[in-house]
Amino acid sequence: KAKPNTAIEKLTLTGSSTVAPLAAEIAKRFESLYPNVRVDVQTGGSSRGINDTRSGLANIGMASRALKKNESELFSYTIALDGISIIIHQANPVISLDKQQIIDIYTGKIVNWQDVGGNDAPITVVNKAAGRSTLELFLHYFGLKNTQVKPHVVIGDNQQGIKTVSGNPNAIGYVSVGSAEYEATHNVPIKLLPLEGITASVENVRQRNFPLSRPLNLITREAATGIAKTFIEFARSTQVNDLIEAQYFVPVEN
Amino acid sequence: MKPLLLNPAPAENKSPENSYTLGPLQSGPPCCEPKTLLSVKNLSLHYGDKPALKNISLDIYEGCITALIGPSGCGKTSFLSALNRLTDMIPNCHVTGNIHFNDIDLRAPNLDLLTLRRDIGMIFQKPVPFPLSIRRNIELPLREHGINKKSELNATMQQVLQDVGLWEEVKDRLDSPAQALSGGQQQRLCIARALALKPKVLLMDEPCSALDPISSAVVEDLIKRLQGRYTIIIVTHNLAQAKRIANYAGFFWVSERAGCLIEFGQCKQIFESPTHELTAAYVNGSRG
Amino acid sequence: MKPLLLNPAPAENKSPENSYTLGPLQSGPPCCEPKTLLSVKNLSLHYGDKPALKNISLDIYEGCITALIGPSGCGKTSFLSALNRLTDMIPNCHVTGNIHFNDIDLRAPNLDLLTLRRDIGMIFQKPVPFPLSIRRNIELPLREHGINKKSELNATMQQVLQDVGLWEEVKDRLDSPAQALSGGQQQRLCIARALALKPKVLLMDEPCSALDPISSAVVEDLIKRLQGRYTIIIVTHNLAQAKRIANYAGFFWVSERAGCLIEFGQCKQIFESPTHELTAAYVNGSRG
Amino acid sequence: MTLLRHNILSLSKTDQQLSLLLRLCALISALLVALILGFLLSESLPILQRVSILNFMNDPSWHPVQGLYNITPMLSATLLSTLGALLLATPLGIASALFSRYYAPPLLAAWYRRLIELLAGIPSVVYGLWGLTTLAPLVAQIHPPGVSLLTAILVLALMILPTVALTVDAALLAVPAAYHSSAAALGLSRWATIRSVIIPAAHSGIRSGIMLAAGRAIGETMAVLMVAGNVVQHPHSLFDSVRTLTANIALEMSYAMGDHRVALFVSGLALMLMILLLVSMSELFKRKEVYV
Amino acid sequence: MTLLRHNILSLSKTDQQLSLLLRLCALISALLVALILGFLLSESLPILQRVSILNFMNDPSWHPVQGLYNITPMLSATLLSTLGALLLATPLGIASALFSRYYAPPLLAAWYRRLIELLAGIPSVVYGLWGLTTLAPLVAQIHPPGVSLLTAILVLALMILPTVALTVDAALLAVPAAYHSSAAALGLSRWATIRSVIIPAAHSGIRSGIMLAAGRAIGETMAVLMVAGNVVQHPHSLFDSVRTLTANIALEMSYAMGDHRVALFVSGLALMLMILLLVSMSELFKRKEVYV
Ligand SMILES: Nc1ncnc2c1ncn2[C@@H]1O[C@H](COP(=O)(O)OP(=O)(O)OP(=O)(O)O)[C@@H](O)[C@H]1O
Ligand SMILES: Nc1ncnc2c1ncn2[C@@H]1O[C@H](COP(=O)(O)OP(=O)(O)OP(=O)(O)O)[C@@H](O)[C@H]1O
Ligand SMILES: [Mg+2]
Ligand SMILES: [Mg+2]
Repeated sequence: KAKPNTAIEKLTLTGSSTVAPLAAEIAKRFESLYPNVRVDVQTGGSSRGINDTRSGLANIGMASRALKKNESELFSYTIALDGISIIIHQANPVISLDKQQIIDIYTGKIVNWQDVGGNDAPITVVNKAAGRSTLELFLHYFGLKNTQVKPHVVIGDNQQGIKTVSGNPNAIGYVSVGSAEYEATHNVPIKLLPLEGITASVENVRQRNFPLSRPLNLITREAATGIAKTFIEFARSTQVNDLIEAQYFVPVEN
Repeated sequence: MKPLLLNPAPAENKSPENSYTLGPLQSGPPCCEPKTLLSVKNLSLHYGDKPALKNISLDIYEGCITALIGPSGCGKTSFLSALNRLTDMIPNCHVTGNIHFNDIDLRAPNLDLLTLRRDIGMIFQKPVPFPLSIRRNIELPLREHGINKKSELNATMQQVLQDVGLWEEVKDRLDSPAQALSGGQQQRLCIARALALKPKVLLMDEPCSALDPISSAVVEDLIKRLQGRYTIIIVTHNLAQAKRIANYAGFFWVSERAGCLIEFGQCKQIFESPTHELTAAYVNGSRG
Repeated sequence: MKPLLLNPAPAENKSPENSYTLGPLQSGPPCCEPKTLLSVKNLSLHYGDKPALKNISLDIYEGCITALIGPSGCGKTSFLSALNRLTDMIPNCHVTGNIHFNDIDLRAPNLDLLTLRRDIGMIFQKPVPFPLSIRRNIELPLREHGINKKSELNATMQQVLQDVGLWEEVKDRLDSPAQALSGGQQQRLCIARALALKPKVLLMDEPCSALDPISSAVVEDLIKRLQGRYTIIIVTHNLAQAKRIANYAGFFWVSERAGCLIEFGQCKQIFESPTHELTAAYVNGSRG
Repeated sequence: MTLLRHNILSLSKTDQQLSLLLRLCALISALLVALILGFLLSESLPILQRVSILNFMNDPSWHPVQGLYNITPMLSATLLSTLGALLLATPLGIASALFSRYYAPPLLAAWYRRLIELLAGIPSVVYGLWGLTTLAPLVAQIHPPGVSLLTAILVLALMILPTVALTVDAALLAVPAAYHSSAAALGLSRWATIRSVIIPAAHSGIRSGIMLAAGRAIGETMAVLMVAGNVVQHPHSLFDSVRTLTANIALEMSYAMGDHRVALFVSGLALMLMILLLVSMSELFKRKEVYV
Repeated sequence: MTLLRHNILSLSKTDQQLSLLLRLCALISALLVALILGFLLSESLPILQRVSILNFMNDPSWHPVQGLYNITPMLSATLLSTLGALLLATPLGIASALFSRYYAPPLLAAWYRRLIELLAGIPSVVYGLWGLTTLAPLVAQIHPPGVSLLTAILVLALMILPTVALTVDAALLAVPAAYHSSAAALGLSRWATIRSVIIPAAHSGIRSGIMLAAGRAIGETMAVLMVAGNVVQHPHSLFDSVRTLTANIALEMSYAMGDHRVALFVSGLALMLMILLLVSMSELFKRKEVYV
């Protein structure tokens, strides 16, 4: 796509709102290294990223999940890992929930913390808005359909989720491990619940131990070439680890 | 005091000729024994730095009609406004001096202005009907002062409209906007509105200026009928009228850019044997 | 016509006594040979369904002063408004009949109203100074009609303010808001504002009603000086004044709830030998 | 009363040019509205050919990915939050204006007015953040989840309060001073003057203020998105989480594709229809204004 | 002129109760503003203890993750887009109001006013979508990338036009009819009447309208986010992509943490300061209003 003869080369990235801020930071650094390249990062969700890549609207797509079967003609490059952690309020005495309990809570079969060993208080279920890859990953892991989930609150992004849970002692929600861990260690009253006995932490995601995690991918239509290839290689290199960690994602270990 | 204006008009009063009667004349304090109701001492009034009135002192006698005359801009309106404290509402207006109303200090800062203004009614030089219907214009102040019975309201309205000679002209359009009335009709409506409250003192700022001779005569008759029961201060440019109706008269003049009271006394004396030459010139020079 | 009001006042005119002179009297068409300037035929006027004027026909003669008299609400203001087409601006007002001004059909739908209203000036019953300074109130219409020279504007302003006897009172506060003037001062300002445009016809709706005898005399003198050069229609409730200044007079009355013209003729005839008994009653019964 | 419009035929030359210019401006504005409406319609059309309008009313739920398009819960949420906010903000806004105009001492009034102007300029994100972190936990203490119809109403009311207050204030200022002195001379109390004379005289300004505020409340997105909870359901109480039409568009537009995307445009269209309804209703309201 | 406020001491009983009530309302409003300001301040404080205010002005760029916090590009973007929108919308809005009040035939005027009210109710998301899909490609044909300061100005202008138009319209309606007839009797053309009499008389309403519109333009988020392009840079031309402060908060708040997040709150505070400045400036503007 990139025209080699023009002085300025343009690279368009679209897709996951989880990856986009990271990609934008990487792009800024990339631009400072390659002054004749302009990288334009637009958000819009993983599906848009894949769609735009397919249609050629974007040079590179961003997706916060692995490619599905019907997308296998595309090429994906993992640049970082992200985990999803179940979070509850710090004041909540519950210390762990098993998979079935979480399913029952999210499908409205359990409506009171008493039934899972907590206080006598109604549960506030916080769900993500439809279409977010966090939601897709969550549903996929627990084998749920969105229509089955009976949320009390629907949120758009991680911060909204953390604020909602931290402001409501009886709420349960799920957000990125990175941001949850950061907030939990910075005086925000939330608590990360272990999953299948494994502590929800960045470290465990890095070790690829944590069951509810996902890759953050860059997608191309054909095997990356030219400036797109350079960008992808740059994004996967250790040169950007600080950026990845700054956003509480986990760099891939090459 | 018997509720004077609330007597429903007797049936025979409905004929146009005597539609503005007030019922039988009652005896008030006679005018020949003056009893001071309002006493003004050293009143001065400034708009910003500009003086408008300087050292006015006069007494208004109960039950009498006092006419104020003088050239345009000499402070007659300002004087009236000071009496019912409307001057409080003009941002840069400062008043000094004393005004007493039956021993009440009208310039006291904690005076109840609502009662004061109910007791001292005012009719403005430019009539200002509210943007409401004719009926509501009269009912509004009555309702605010606690009269809510429909029949009483209607009776009062009809009575005061008859008193000012407006009833026949508007009786079949009481619910149309008051602002669509002619100039003279608006003037009379505003007089009726003030009358409805039966104030003790009535300040009238040129009540007949927009009126034709017939309506003017009606209002003049009305004022004379009120004499003895109401205390009336009337600003008028019609010297003949002042001579006809007033018991006392005050003559204002502008000297050194501020209004001052040149002469005050019995009406007859002011017009027939003025002591001050300015007064003499003014009352004679007029072609009124 | 010589620019009459633009002559800067001679220095000796600045003394207060004759500050309202108009310069030497010029001869206009004499009033004894009446030449019709405005001819009104079968004029009727309705507000919504309500008739306000019915079948008015009269001629206004050039250079003469025509007085209109009649009781309140008889349609005098409505009649004046029809002449300069201000009735167009009242949403539910319908006019029928003919008005001709020097053979121009004033009711023609494509008439240039701006020129019409410049030629036929009007002074309202209630003075309405604009929310501007005194100076701007007078300059605004002048500027709009193409006079922009500072010196010319100032000269005209001074002249017209002197003409109405307001100059001495306001000359040191020309830039203060016009709405802070007294009632009579506002009235005179509005007269001055209309005079500044030197209209051919001047419609005056009770120009002296808010004026004290002195200012009233000034304005009356002014009107008489304008006679012969301007054509003036004046509505007045002061019959004595009408008698003093008018050449012709028309008497309006309300019959069957609509205003109609009872009698029209030479002023002298109307006041001294009225043909209609209503007129006789009105001109004699008044105590004006 | 609009007086000048009756003599359209007699315009001076400047006036004629100006009239033309204004007509052009007006035409442009009209065209732009038409364009936006056309845009919404053209984007909505594809689905309306396949899915009946009734589906948007009768489908069991809003799950556009599964082809279920019931937008009525969001319509009711939008309507309720707007109405609630108006119910709160209109009296408060009018009270604010009355306070600063007629009851406060001049200096306080000036400061107070500045405060309200400041309130008018606070961006919706800030309102949203404040609502989410401060207001929602408070509401949650009464009844979880905290983010709810009530929270949305409160935040919206706060946002539109300055709109009402400033418009009404301007309208009050335009009321002729003579009404005040006439009323005072009749011994009317300040409140009676305001209620019976000033408010009728300033009626149209107040109506404008409410219209503007309603428009802003209906159209507000960011703040509501943060504090309303965004669950698609007909609320049964003030403490239920709801999703407004605008929040729905903002939440889902970024990833919606195909029919889902089109369905979002349909909800935009529904919003416009609602506003049209509101405008017409307010016209009816105006007609009733008589001299009583 | 506010006449009634000078006799504060003499209130009837209803008036006293009412005065109390209004004072309470006013206090509540004031408290809420204080709360929001306090909220912003308390959220901003942590960083202001570590990073000097000057950093927000002098840092080489806005890279909060790297500790670079220059918000001036976003300040200038906000300022420019607001000013641009006001420059377009104020004359158009006033023209709209004048047209519908004085130049349009009554029926057309009524319809036109309804149209403007409709425009006032279109939600910002719809404006944003329209701007993105219709306007931006048009702008891109003149100069890529299409999403730019110009697009933002155009969309904002369209959004605030009804605010100006409706407020001014209400103010015009409140001008006493006697001014119209007096002016007409002096042979003033309609335009002269409007310019020299009506506009001065309706001055405060017009000012209110502009203030409200400015507030809305500064605070608008969604629409600007969609059409401004969001590149953090001082624009060198109208076609440059820019990021406003509100867009910045909306974009980054969702993932910002630690100092970055606090920096966003600081930019919210900067926004409020800007509005304060604007309000004070408009006060100055008011002071100059004299009788000339
Ligand atoms: N805008 C209006 N709408 C409806 N009726 C009106 C309107 N203006 C005047 N009228 C009515 O038309 C009649 C004539 O009014 P007009 O103002 O012409 O009287 P006028 O002779 O000037 O009286 P005045 O001497 O009191 O000024 C009156 O009955 C009045 O109530
Ligand atoms: N609100 C005001 N601000 C400043 N000056 C004023 C104000 N009202 C009146 N004045 C001035 O004060 C003086 C007295 O005014 P006032 O209205 O009392 O006169 P008046 O005797 O009623 O005159 P008129 O007979 O013309 O009504 C005048 O010179 C007037 O210009
Ligand atoms: Mg006076
Ligand atoms: Mg009249």
